[in-house]
Amino acid sequence: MEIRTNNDDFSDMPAELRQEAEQVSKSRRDFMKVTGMAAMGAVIAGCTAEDRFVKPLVNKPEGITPGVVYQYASTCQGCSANCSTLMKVRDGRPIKLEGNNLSPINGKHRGLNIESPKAGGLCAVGQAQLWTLYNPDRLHGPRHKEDGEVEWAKLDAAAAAAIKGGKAVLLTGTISGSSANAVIAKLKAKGVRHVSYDAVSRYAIAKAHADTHGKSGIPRYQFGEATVVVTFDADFLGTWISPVEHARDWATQRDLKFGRDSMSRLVAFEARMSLTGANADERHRIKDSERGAVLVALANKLGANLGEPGKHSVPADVIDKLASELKAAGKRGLVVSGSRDVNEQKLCNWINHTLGAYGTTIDLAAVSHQKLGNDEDLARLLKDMEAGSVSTLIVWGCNPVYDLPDGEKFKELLGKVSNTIAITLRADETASECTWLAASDDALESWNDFEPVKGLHTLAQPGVRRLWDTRNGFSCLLKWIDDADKNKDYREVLKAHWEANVLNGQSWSSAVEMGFVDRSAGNSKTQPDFKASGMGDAKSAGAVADTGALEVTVYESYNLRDGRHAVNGWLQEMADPMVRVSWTNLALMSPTTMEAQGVAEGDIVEVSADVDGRKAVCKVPVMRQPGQAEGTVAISLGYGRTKAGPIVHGCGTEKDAVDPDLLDEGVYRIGGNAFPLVGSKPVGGSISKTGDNIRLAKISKHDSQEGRPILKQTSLEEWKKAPNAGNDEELPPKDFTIWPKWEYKGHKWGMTVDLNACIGCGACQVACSVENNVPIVGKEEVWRRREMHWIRIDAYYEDDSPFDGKLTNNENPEVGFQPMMCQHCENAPCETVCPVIATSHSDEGLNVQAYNRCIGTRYCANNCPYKVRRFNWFRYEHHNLTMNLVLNPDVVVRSRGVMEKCSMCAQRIYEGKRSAALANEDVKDGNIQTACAQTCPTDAIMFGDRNDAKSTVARLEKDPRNYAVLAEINTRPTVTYLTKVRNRPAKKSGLALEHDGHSHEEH
Amino acid sequence: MPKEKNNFFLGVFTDEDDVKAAAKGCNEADFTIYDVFSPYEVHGLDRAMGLGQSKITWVTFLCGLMGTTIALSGMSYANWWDWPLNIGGKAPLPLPAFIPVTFELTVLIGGVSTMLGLFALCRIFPGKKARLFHPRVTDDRFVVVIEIDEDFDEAKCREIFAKNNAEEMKQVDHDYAADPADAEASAEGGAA
Amino acid sequence: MNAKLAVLFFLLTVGMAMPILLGIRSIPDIQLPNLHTGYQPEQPIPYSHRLHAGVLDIDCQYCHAGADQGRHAMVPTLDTCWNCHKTVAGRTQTAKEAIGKLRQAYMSGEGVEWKRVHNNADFVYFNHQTHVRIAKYIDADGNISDGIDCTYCHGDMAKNGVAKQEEQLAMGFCINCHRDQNDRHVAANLPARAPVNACDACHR
Amino acid sequence: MGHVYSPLRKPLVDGDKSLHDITHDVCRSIEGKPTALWWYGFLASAAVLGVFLVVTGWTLYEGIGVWGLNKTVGWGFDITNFVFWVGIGHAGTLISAVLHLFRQKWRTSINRSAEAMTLFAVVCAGLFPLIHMGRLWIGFLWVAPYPNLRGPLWVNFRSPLLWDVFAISTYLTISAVFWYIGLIPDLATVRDRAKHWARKLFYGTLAQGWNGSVRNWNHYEKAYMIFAGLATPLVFSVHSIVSMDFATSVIPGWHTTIFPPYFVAGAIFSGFGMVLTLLLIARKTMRLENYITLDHLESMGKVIILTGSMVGLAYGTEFFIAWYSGSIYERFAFINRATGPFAWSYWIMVSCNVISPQTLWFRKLRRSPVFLFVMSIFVNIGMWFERFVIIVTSLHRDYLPSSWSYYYPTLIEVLELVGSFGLFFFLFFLFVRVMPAVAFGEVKGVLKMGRNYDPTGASAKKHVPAEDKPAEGSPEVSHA
Repeated sequence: MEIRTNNDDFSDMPAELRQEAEQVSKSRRDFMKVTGMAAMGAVIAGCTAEDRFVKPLVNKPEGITPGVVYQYASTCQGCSANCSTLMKVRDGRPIKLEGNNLSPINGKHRGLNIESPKAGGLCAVGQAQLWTLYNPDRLHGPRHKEDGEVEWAKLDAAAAAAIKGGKAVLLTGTISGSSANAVIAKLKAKGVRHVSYDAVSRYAIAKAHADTHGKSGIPRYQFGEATVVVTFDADFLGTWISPVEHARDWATQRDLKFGRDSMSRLVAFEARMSLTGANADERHRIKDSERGAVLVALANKLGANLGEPGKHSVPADVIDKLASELKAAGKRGLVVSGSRDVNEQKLCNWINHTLGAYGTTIDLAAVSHQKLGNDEDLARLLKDMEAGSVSTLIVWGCNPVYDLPDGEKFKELLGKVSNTIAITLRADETASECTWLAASDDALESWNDFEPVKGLHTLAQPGVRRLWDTRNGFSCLLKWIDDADKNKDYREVLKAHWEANVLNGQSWSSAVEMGFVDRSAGNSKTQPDFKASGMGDAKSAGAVADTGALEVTVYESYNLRDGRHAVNGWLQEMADPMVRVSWTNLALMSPTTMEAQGVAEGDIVEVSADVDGRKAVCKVPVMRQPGQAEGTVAISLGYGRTKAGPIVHGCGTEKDAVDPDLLDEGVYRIGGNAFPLVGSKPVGGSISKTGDNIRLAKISKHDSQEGRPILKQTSLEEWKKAPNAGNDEELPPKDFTIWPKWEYKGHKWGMTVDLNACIGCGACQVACSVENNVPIVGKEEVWRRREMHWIRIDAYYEDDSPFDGKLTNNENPEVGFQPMMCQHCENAPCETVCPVIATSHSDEGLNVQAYNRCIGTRYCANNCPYKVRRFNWFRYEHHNLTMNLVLNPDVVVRSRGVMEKCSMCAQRIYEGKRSAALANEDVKDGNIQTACAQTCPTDAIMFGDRNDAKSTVARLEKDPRNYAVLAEINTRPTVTYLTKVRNRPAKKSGLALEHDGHSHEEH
Repeated sequence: MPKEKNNFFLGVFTDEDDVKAAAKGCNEADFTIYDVFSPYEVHGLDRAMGLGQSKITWVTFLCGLMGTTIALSGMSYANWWDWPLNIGGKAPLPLPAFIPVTFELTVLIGGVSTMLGLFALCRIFPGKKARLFHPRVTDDRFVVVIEIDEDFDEAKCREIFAKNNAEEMKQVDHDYAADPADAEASAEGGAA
Repeated sequence: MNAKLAVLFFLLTVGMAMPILLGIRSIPDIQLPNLHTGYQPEQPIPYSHRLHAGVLDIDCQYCHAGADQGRHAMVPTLDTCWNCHKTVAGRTQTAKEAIGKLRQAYMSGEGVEWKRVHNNADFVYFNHQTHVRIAKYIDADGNISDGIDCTYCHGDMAKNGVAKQEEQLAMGFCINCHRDQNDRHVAANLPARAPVNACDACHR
Repeated sequence: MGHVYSPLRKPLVDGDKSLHDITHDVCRSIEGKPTALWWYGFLASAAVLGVFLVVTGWTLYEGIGVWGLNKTVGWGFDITNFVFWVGIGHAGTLISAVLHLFRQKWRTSINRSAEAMTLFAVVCAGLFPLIHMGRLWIGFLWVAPYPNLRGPLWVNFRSPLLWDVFAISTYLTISAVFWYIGLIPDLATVRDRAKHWARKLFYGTLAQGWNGSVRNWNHYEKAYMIFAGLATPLVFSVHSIVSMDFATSVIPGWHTTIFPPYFVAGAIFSGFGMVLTLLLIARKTMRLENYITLDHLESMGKVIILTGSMVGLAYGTEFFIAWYSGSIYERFAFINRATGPFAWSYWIMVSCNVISPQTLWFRKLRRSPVFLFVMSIFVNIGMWFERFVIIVTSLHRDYLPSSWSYYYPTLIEVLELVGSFGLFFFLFFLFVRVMPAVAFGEVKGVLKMGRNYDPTGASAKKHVPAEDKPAEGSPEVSHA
C-alpha cells in the first residue's frame, strides 16, 4: 500500500480512491498549474481558450427545467428515528436534505414562538446522508463471496432455493413501516423467521413497560410537556430514541423570548459528559453502577419503600430537593433512563407513574416504533445458530459481526449457517462473511415506508435514478419467496398496500407530496394501567455492583451512531460535539482519573474488561473529559470499523494510525471498536498503555473562555430580577464613529442565535458543509487545525469557582455552546485589510467574499477577531466524479490558495428574493433561511431582515439578552446572540474577569 | 555659420586645494573655463570656477508634486469616484488611508525623475564615450581646462597654475582626449 | 521665471493625469484579446439565427425556454426543433443537408453536441430568469422597461447566421450595468428591485 | 583650505594612503582573480540559494499547506522573514542618507556596502510577501492598480498590505537609484583602469561616460543631497508602513500606536547588526582594515546600544500600556507573550536585543571586532525573534479561546529562512566581485581629515600592502 505523505494533496481521500483519483486528475491538475502560470502569456498572446460544448437532451423531460430545484418529500434513514425530509433535487440528483416542516416528528411549525415556516429540523447525521448515496465505495452490483460479480438471476436462484430449504431467518434492524411489515409477513408466511435487533438497544424500556403496564413498547416521550426532566444517562438531546424531536420539544420549554418567562428544569445523572448533561441545569456525576441506587433513593423519597439503596455518591439533600421538585411538577415531571437494565427502567416507570406523567409527558398509548429490536429474539437466534438449526440467514440493514458485543462469535456462527445472504450497501464486516451479497439501493434511491410513532406513516421516495446495478431490499425478498408481486417495482407494491391499508381514501399523490400520512388522531388516548405486580424485583437495581477501580462506560457516538456512518466523511470530520476530536473515538477520563491511571492525552491504551464472561479489549487513544465521573473511562461506539470503506482508511499518516497491528488488508482502522465492551451489567475494566502515541485531531484545543464575556450566561433567578443579567458590561457608545455611517436601504440581513436554545448538536455545521461545498480535510489537517467548517460550535467549560489556573480540570464544569460563524461585521476588520477588495460589504449588510478575486494573503483571517475565515491550504480535490454529484451547483468550489467563509448562504438569499419577486411581493420573514437556521432542531439560529421591523431578528434586537460578541472592539456584527439562561439559583462568585490563564493545551 | 572650436590650455594638479585655488584664479582672471575635472567631489570647486546653483532641485520638486497629484487623484478615482464600495464600514473617500501611498509615490516619482534629470543635465547616457583630459583624471589628478579664446592670456594662466603647484601645463587641440591606458606611464611620470 | 515654470509644470501634470484617469472609464469598450468577442465557432449543424429569429421572427424564448424559468436559458432540446422540422424540410441545399443532420440526430437519439458560444467562468453565477423576467431596466432618461432585452448582452442575434458572441461579457460589462442600474433604481425610488451592486451577486 | 578639520579628529583612513593607493586598494579586489575565500563563500551561498529555490518551488507547486500555518496563525515564518529582511534593509540607506545629511564623514568607507546590503535585503524581503500569497501567479499582478477588464474593480488603498506594495517597491527603487548614482564616478574609475574590452564595455556602459567634469559634479552634488533627503524620510516611512500591517489591525498585541517608531528603531537596530556582521567579515576577508577602522566599529557599537535600548524601552512600554488600557484581551496578549507557550521565543528576544547589547557600554568590548561580531549575530537572532514574537504570539491566542492554537513550523519554512540568507549572500558575494565595495570616490574626499597630508604620498611609505600592517592598533597620528 502506498503510504500517504505528509503533504499529500489528496489528504481527504483514501489510498485506493487516491490512486484512481490521481489517474484522473493528476494530469488535469498539472495542466491547470501550467495554465495558471501561463495565463499571463495567454492574455498577451490573445489566444482563445478551448471550446466548451453543450449537449442538450433529445427530448425534454416533462415538467423539469434544467437548473431549477425541485423538492421531494421523503424520510430520513440515518437512524431509526425516521424524521421526515425534503430532498432538494436539481437536474436529477439530490443536493441537499432538509427537514420537512410539516412533520410531527421534526417539523418546527408548532415549535417556538418565532416565524420559521420553512424549517424542519434535521440532525447532523440526517444532513450527511447524501455522502452515503454518492460514496462510490458501495457495491455496484450483486456479488458472490468467492466468485465476485454475479448476475442477479444467479443470486436470486440461490436465495430462493435457500429459503425454500427451510430454517431460514431474516435478521434486520428496526423495521416499522406498514408496507414493509406486510412484506415481512409474507416472508413469515413462507416460514422465514424474522429477528430484529438494534445495535444500541432500547429493549429494556419496552420490556419494563411490558411488565409494569402490560404493553410492550417504547412510549413516546413528550419533552415539550415537561417542566422538570430528570435523566439517568439518557442522552435524549443527542442520540436517544428520537433526538431531533426531543430536542425540539425540550427547547420549547426553554424559550425566554417575546415575553415568556418560565423554563423547564433539566437534571442529569450520568457518568460521561453527554450533550444532554452539558445542557442540564444541574448535573451529577455518578458511575453507571450507582444509577440504580440513585433511582431507588429517589423513588424512596417519592414514597416508594424499596429499602436502603446501595452506596452512591449523590448527597441526600440533592435527592431530597429533586424529589420535592418532581413532586411539585407532578404530571409535568419526567424521569428517563438510558439504562439497558430492565429493573432500572421499571423504577423510572414507577416514578413517572407516581408523578402522574403517563398521559402528559409520556404517551404509552401511541407508542414509538423507533426502536423495535428484540434482544431476546436475538439471543434465541444465536442459540439456534450455535445449535445448527438455522440453515439460511438473510442479513439486511444490520452489521452483527461488528456491532454485537460478541461479534467474533457471530462470525464463527455464520460459518455454521449453510446459506448466508446479505442485502447490503457495501461489503461490511458481516456482508463480507456472507456467501451472497445482494447490492441494495441507498435510502435515497429507493421506495420505503415507516411508522416512527403509531399512526404516523411516512414514505421514502427515491431522489435519483439508481447509480449502480442495485435493487430495493423488499424487491429482493419478494423475488426470493416467489411472491405474486415479485416482478413489480416496489413502488407499485407500496402504493397498493398504502391505498388498501393506510391512505384511507386520501390520494396517493398527496401522500407522496406530503411525505407522510398522519393517522395518529385515531389513536386511543387511554394509557394502560400501572400494575404494581410488574415491578418484581426492581429494587434489586439499587444494589451497587462493585466494578473495581475503573468502570467502563460505552455510549452511542453522536456522529457515527452505531457505526453505520463510519464511512461518512462529513460526520467523521465534524467530530463528537462534546469531545471535539475528529477521526477517532477515545478513552475519555476525567483529568483526575487520567492522573491516577498515569496516562496522558494521546496515549493509545488498551481498555480491557471481563464482559459477561468474555474478554473484551478496545484499543483507543486517551483524551481528557472534564465533568466525567471519577474512576470511569468512557468510549464511544461506532468507530473501529475494519470494512467500512476507504474513507475511514488512509486518512492520517502511518504514525497516526491508531493500531498498526490491525493493519487489515492494507488498511488502518479509525478508532477502536467498543461494542465488545457492551455488557448487560456495568463493566469494571482496566487500562494499559501500549506505548504508542497519536496526535489527536482536535477541533478546539482550549475549552475555557478564560472569563471573557464571549458566551454570556446567567441564571433564571438573576434574569427574572434583571433581564439584562449577564449582559450588563459597559460598552463604548454604539453609534460613535468618525466616518459617516453606511446606510442599508433595502434589506439588511442579520442573524440572532439564542444560546438558550443551542444544544451544541452540530447539525448546522454539517448542513453548512453540504450546502456550501465545504471540503473535508482529513485527520492530519484537522490536527494542524485547518478544518474548513464555516460554522463551528464553540464549547466552553465553565465552573463556579474563580479561575484557578486549572479551570478545565474542575470536576463538574458547566458547559455552554456557542455557534460561531462569520459575524458579517458592519465595520469588518477583514475588509479593510484585503489589498485587492476580495472581500467587501454588500448593500444588504453582508460581508461578501469573492473567491476568484482572492490572492491568499491570509491577512483577513489574521485580522478576524472571531477567527471564522478558512484558507484553502491545498487543493482539496473533488476528484471523484460520483462524489462530485453532491456539490451544490450554485456555490463555487474553491481552489487552493483562496480564503473562504460563511456567506450567510447568499445563494439561498437570492433564491428567496427571486421567488418573492416572481410572486411580486416583499420577502416574508422566515421565507429565507440559511442552511444552519433551516436545520437547527431547536431554532436556536434565527435569520432575517433587520430592516423589517416585523422580523424575528429585528424584534429580538430589543431583547435585553441580545448582545454582540466582542462589542467593545466596535466591529458591529450583524450576528447577535441571546444570553444563555440556566434554570438554577444565582452563583455567589461570578466569573473572574481578569486572569492570565493558560490552561492545559497541547503543544 | 558653425562656431569655430577653440583649442584648450590645461593644467594638471594633484591636490584638491591647489586646483580649487587655480580654478578660482582663472575665474577671477576672466578666462573662459571650459571645465574642471576632478576624480572625486571637491566641495566648493564649482563655486570656485564660477558655477551657480544646480537646477536639478526643480526637477525633483515638480516631479514630486506630480507624484503627489497622480497618487491622490488616482486613488480617489479608483476607490471613490469609479465604484464607491463599502469596505469595512469606512468612508468611500478615506483620505487618511491615502497618506502612505501618496508619500511613497511622491518619493518614487520624484526620485526616479531626479535620476533621469541628472543624466539629462550632465548629458550622460549609457554608451557615451568619456572624454578625458588626463589619463588619471578619474584616479588622482585634477585638470583645469581653459578655452583659448580672446580673453585667454597664456602667461597669466601659467603663472596662476604654477603658483598652485601644477604638475603639468600644456596646450592641446580642441578634440584632444587622453587615453586611460597611459595612466600607468603617467603614474610613473608623476611619481618621478 | 522659476515660479512660472512651476505653475506651468503643475498644470501640465494635472492636465495630463486627469484625462488619462477619466479615460480609463472607457476601458471596457476597448477591445482586448482573449475575450472571445466575435467568437463564432463552426457548429455541427449550421443553425441560422438570422433565418429563425430574423426572417421568421420566432421569439427567442420559443427555443430558449429556460430563460424566464431559471438559471439556464437552455440550448433547446431536439424535440423543440423537431416540432417544426418534422414538416419543414428546407428549400436550399444547405438547409436540406442541415435538416437532414437534425433528423439523423433526433431519430437516432444521438443528439447534437453544440459548441458553447457564451461562456461564463465557473466562478460566475448568472441567472437568466432574474434578468429576463424579474429585473427592470431603466435607461438614461428614466424610462423603465420590464426585463432586460436579450440583445443587451447577446447583441442582435437576428443579424448573425451561426451564433456569435457580440459583447465582451467580462466583469466590467456586468458590473458597470449593475452599478449604473443601481443608481437609477434608487433615483427612480425602486430600491427593492435594484440590482445588487456587490460581489455576491455573481460570486458566491 | 577648503576644509578645516578639527585637530581633535582622528583620521578616517589609516595607513597613510595616497589617492592612488585608495583607488588601487579598492579596485584590486575586483580586478584580480578572486581569492579562495571568496570562492568558498560564493559557492556555499549559491548552494544555499539552490535549497531556497527548491523549497520555494515546492511551496508554489503544492500550496501554502506545506507550511505549518493554520486557521488561527495565518502568518508565521513568511511574514517574520519579510519584516526581518526589511529591517535589515534599513541601516544601509540610513547610514548612507542620514549620515550624509548630518555630514558624518565616517560613513564613507561603509556606505557602499551598506547600501548594497539594503538592496539585497529588500530583494529578500520582497520575496516573502510574494511567496506567502496563496495564488502568487495572479496575486503579483492583481496588487497593481492597472486598468483592467473587471470594470471599476481596483485595488484597496485602505489596506496596509497595499501600502506595503508601494512602500517596498519605492524603497527598492530609490535605494537602487541612490546606490547606482553613488557608483557612477567609481565605475568611471574602474572603467579607466580596465584592460579587457569586455570590462571596458561593461563598466563603460554603467558609468555612462562620466569624466569627472565639475559642471557635472555641480549637479551630482545637489542630486546626491536630494536623494539623501528623499531616502531619509523614506527609510522611516517604509518601516512605519510595515508596522502598520500590524498596528492598523484589531488583534491584541498588534493594535498598538507605538509600532511605527518601535519598528523603525528595531529596524535600525537590526540593520546595524547586519551591517556590522558583514563589515567584520568584509574587513577581514577583503583586507580593508585601514578603511573600516576600529573607530567605525566603535561608532556602530554605540548606535547598537542606543537602538537596543530603544527597543527595550518599547517592550516595556507595550507592557505598561497593556496594563494601563484595562483591556483584558490586551493584558492577556502580553502576559501570554512572556509566560505562554511561546515564552521561549519572547525570552530569546529580550536577552538578545535588550540585555546583551548592554555589554557594549564597555569601551574595550566596543573595540573588539570578535566581540562585536558575536554581538551582531545575537542582534540578528534577537530581531528575527522580535518579529516572530509579535506575529505568532499575538495571533495564536487572540480573542476567542476556542480558536487558540499553536504553530509548528515545518522544515520547509526553516529552509526558506535559511535559503533567503543564501540569496542574500549570493548577491553580496557577486557585488563585492563586480562593484567597488568601498565608495573610494568619497573616501578620497575625506582622506585629508585628521592628518598632515602629503598629496603625492612621497613622504609616506610607498605602497604598504595592507595585509602586512597590523589589523588593530594602527599608529596614532599627531594632530599638532
